Amino acid sequence: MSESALIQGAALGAVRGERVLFRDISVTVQAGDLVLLRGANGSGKTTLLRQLAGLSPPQAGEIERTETHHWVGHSNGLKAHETPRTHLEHWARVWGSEASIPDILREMGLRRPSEVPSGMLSAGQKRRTALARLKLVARKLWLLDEPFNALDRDGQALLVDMIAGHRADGGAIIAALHGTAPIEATREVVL
Amino acid sequence: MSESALIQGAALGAVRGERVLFRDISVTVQAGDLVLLRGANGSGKTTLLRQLAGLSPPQAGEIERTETHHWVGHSNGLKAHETPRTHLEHWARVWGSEASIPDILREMGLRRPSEVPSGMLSAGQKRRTALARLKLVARKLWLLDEPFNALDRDGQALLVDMIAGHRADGGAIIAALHGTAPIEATREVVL
Amino acid sequence: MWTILANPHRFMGFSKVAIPIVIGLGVLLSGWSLYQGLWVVPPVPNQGGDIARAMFIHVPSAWLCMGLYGGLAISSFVWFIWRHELADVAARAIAPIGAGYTALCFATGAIWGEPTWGKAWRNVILYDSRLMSVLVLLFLFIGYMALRAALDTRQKGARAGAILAMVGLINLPIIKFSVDLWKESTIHQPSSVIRFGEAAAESSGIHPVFLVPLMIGFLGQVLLSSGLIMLLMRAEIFGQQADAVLARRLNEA
Amino acid sequence: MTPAPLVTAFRQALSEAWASGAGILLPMGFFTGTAMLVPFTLGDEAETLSKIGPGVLWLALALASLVTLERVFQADLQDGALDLWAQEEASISLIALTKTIAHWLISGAPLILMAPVLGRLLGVPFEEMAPAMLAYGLGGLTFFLWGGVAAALAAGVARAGLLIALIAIPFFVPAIIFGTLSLSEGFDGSAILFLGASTLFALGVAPAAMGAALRLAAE
Amino acid sequence: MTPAPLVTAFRQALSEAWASGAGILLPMGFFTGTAMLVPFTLGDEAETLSKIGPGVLWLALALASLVTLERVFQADLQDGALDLWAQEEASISLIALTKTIAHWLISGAPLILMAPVLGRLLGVPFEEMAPAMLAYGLGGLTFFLWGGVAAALAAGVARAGLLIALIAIPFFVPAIIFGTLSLSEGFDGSAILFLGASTLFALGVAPAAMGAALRLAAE
Ligand code: HEM
Ligand SMILES: Nc1ncnc2c1ncn2[C@@H]1O[C@H](COP(=O)(O)OP(=O)(O)OP(=O)(O)O)[C@@H](O)[C@H]1O
Ligand SMILES: Nc1ncnc2c1ncn2[C@@H]1O[C@H](COP(=O)(O)OP(=O)(O)OP(=O)(O)O)[C@@H](O)[C@H]1O
Ligand SMILES: [Mg+2]
Ligand SMILES: [Mg+2]
Repeated sequence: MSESALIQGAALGAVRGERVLFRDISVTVQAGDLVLLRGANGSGKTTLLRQLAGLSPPQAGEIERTETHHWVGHSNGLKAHETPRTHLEHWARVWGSEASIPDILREMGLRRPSEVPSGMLSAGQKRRTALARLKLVARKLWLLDEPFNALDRDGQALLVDMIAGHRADGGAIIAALHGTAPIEATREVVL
Repeated sequence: MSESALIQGAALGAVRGERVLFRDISVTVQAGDLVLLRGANGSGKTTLLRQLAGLSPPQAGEIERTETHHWVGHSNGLKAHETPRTHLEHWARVWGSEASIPDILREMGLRRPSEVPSGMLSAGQKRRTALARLKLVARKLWLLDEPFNALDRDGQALLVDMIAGHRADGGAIIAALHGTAPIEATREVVL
Repeated sequence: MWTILANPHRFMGFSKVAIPIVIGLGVLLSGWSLYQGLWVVPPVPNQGGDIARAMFIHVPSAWLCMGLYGGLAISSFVWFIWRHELADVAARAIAPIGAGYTALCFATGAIWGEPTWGKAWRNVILYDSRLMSVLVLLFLFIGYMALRAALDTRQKGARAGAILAMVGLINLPIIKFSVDLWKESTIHQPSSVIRFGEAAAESSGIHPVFLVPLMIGFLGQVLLSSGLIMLLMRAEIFGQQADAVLARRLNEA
Repeated sequence: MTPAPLVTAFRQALSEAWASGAGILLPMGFFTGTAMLVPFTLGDEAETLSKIGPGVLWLALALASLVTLERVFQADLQDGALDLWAQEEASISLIALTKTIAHWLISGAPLILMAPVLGRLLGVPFEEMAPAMLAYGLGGLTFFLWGGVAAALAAGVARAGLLIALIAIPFFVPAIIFGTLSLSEGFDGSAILFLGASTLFALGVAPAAMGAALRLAAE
Repeated sequence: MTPAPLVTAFRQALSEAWASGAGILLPMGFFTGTAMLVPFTLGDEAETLSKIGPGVLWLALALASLVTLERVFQADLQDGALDLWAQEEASISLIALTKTIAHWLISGAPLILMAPVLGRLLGVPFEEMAPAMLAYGLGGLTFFLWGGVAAALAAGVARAGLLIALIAIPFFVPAIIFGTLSLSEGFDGSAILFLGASTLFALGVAPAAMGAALRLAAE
């Protein structure tokens, strides 16, 4: 495995039902990379991302990880009774984060709904809460599945900044994305 | 109520918790209109749309409807055990639709996953299935909440065509949307 | 032997030949023992007379249903560790057969109990430790099948089923123990055949007149059930192959 | 209003109930299982079994209605299907009613078939069987209707299992009383009539309540 | 591995259980409700009440474990929380264990406090109360552990109520037997020890099974 690679997937493959979703896909990510997973609906971006995250074992190929990563999938991982604040406090405790939750909430534009149970939050507010987890602890690798979904203009600008900043700090991102990327990517993996 | 208006909301308002989400919003839609609901995350687009759909009573103002409408909200309305085919067949029966399900599935690019239970579908395939309901029966008014979410390029082009076609046939659409609209709107309502 | 059969194709080849033989032999032997049991041997003394002829179905099925759960758990284990597809196919095939024999054991026993255990039997039927352990066994089988039926993909069904079967197996002793503790006094037969070997002299031992056809019948049932299991396995494998072909056509189209 | 929506809702609910696990085998196993657990809880009181046997089946029936209906409306709310129904002219009350009946057919009615066997195991005298089957049928339907109301009321709540039970239990009481009586009285007693009456009452009142609760949940 | 994740998971589960339904009042109401139902199912057999009373509480406890846990893991799967847990170093088995214990504390343990009252209600002799409370405690925990395994196995299934019950029933048997026996034997009997042993066994085995099942569900 090449030095400095944060994660390396070689000749990955996935089968669903009797159908081969993708085969022989290789992904290598160095510090500062932004790798975009492209492909039509149902082409297997989420599946690949979950393999890279270690959520489902690849049906073919090898994955080598050097770092723990952050995960923001299609579903935000909020429990119905959690508010944005309690959700962040929860994971801050799990990850032993020192970060100031109020600051993060402000930065993510969640100050106002910070006490609203996630069941009543708007789609974009839920998404912002999930993305706010990225700020709790510094992890080199981010795995994001259509992170811009449901975000408004400010939200998208915010996320673009977060991504740029993360790359500048020597972090890397693998993201599944549709449409025109609002940010320059290092490489695209097409499924 | 002005002639030819498909739906008319006057001086609508909504309160959530202690907070006034929006007040004094008026929406009138004629045949051929595409009205976009704009606003930041949590500004109340979904809330307004649900009021117009009659799902929740407006806390202020009046709504007059002349037509039944189609609804595609944030959640797709698929049951876990349904496949795209059974879902469409189900609503076709409810609405007494004559349309050919196989054709619709093909047009929506759902031929291949047509037999996959929705629990295993990809995000975009679920969205496409929900949008496919619009083709079952002709209804003048469509209410769509961020319809482009999770769609790939083809999917978005497909939806743009559907919307254009619907307007050409004298239909109208009210849609909540973020970012740059891929299609020219008649009017924008900003919350 | 297993390593040879491990490969599905070899299994298909083997079973194609084996099934008719095994089933035929099984039917023959169990048929003979039934004939012996129902017409030839004298009525069992102090066991309800003629009704006790139920023994020739009851006892073999009783032994078999225990053995079959073992088989289910073992093949689940093999699949879980070595991901041996055939083992999963086997587990899947064993479940219904095992459930069937468990039900058969219970049914024949119940019929047998009616006259033998007398009027009180109605309340007794659920008040006997051994009867209860059979019921519990039945539930382990049914639960396994229900779980597999509920999960959407074969892979998931296989793994979930395997976990359940293994957890069930390690619980079995405790369940059995608790049930025995619950009613240390069972009105049911002590297992006299098991004892038969060393305690042949004892009067409680079953007389060879019954024992021989009983054992032959047991052997026959073993053959019969294994034949049926292989049959189901073949059906399963065929089904999977058919799915594969169909799907390939779909994808090419 | 055309019956089409109801028929279709009924079909969907049937396939839903069926899909989520092994169809009719499941409730049958459930009832047998509950019946099987009872003797253990009695210790040495063998002779009491036949006395309480029928009553235990009533409890099993009540449980079945609760565990079955818990998720039905909650799922409709979460996956957005409720929004779709709420916008039909077809009254949501009737939809809810058809769904409830469908789920009763799959998860409650099997007890009618099981009654003879289970009754035998639990030592219910044979002559009581026919009235018992009728009683379990009517009673079960009543349970499911009230259970449905409770489930609809709790649809918005995150994990409503116990809550539903709590709401529903008081409504179960009449059905249980009349049901138990009609088992002992048989057909010639009046209890079976009262049971039928309580079922009709539930049929009349529950749908409206479910509808209202669901509209509320959809808001 | 630091204990932080477990402690936090425990807190979260507690607040989850608490939030979704009136906290501890709910289970208390539930147990009281079930206890109330029993006399009705007995018709005129009033004198048998004290015999079956404790047993019925066992069934109520079993049911509570099932309806509570059904949603827990299914919700984790649907809202994506399971994905997050599955990527922690903290073993998912231990997480599942902590969650189960937390839910038992809220939905099962209250029966320990209720036992004296309900026991009185159901005519359980007073001197049996102390062992009863211990037994309901241990037995309830065992139910929740095995119920958790069943719920985890069925987490992917849409509406799994009955399925979970069916899977769990055989595993409930030992706890029910030992529990009932220890009620009659009191402290001097060996049953209470066996009950404790079976609880320990469940504590040892169930978490691994839950973990494996949840990993499977997350895939
Ligand atoms: C529902 C009712 C019954 C069930 C579930 C049942 C279950 C079993 C089981 C599990 C065994 C094998 C145990 C062993 O061999 O150690 C067995 C064996 C046997 N059962 Fe039953 N039984 C039932 C009723 C009866 C009745 C009513 C009789 C006769 C009075 C009977 C007579 C026997 C005999 C003679 C054996 C063979 C014992 C031996 O030699 O091992 N069973 N039964
Ligand atoms: N049991 C199954 N049988 C057949 N196909 C299946 C099965 N389970 C999943 N699939 C298919 O696997 C694919 C999953 O793809 P995935 O969710 O990774 O797509 P994606 O690239 O993330 O799409 P999207 O852009 O819509 O999110 C889908 O096409 C789905 O139809
Ligand atoms: N109980 C409550 N207390 C306070 N605020 C609430 C409560 N319930 C809902 N809200 C707020 O109401 C708003 C609902 O907005 P809505 O979902 O309509 O937003 P939206 O415009 O659709 O946003 P998005 O673009 O993210 O979908 C959110 O800001 C939410 O925080
Ligand atoms: Mg995806
Ligand atoms: Mg919205």
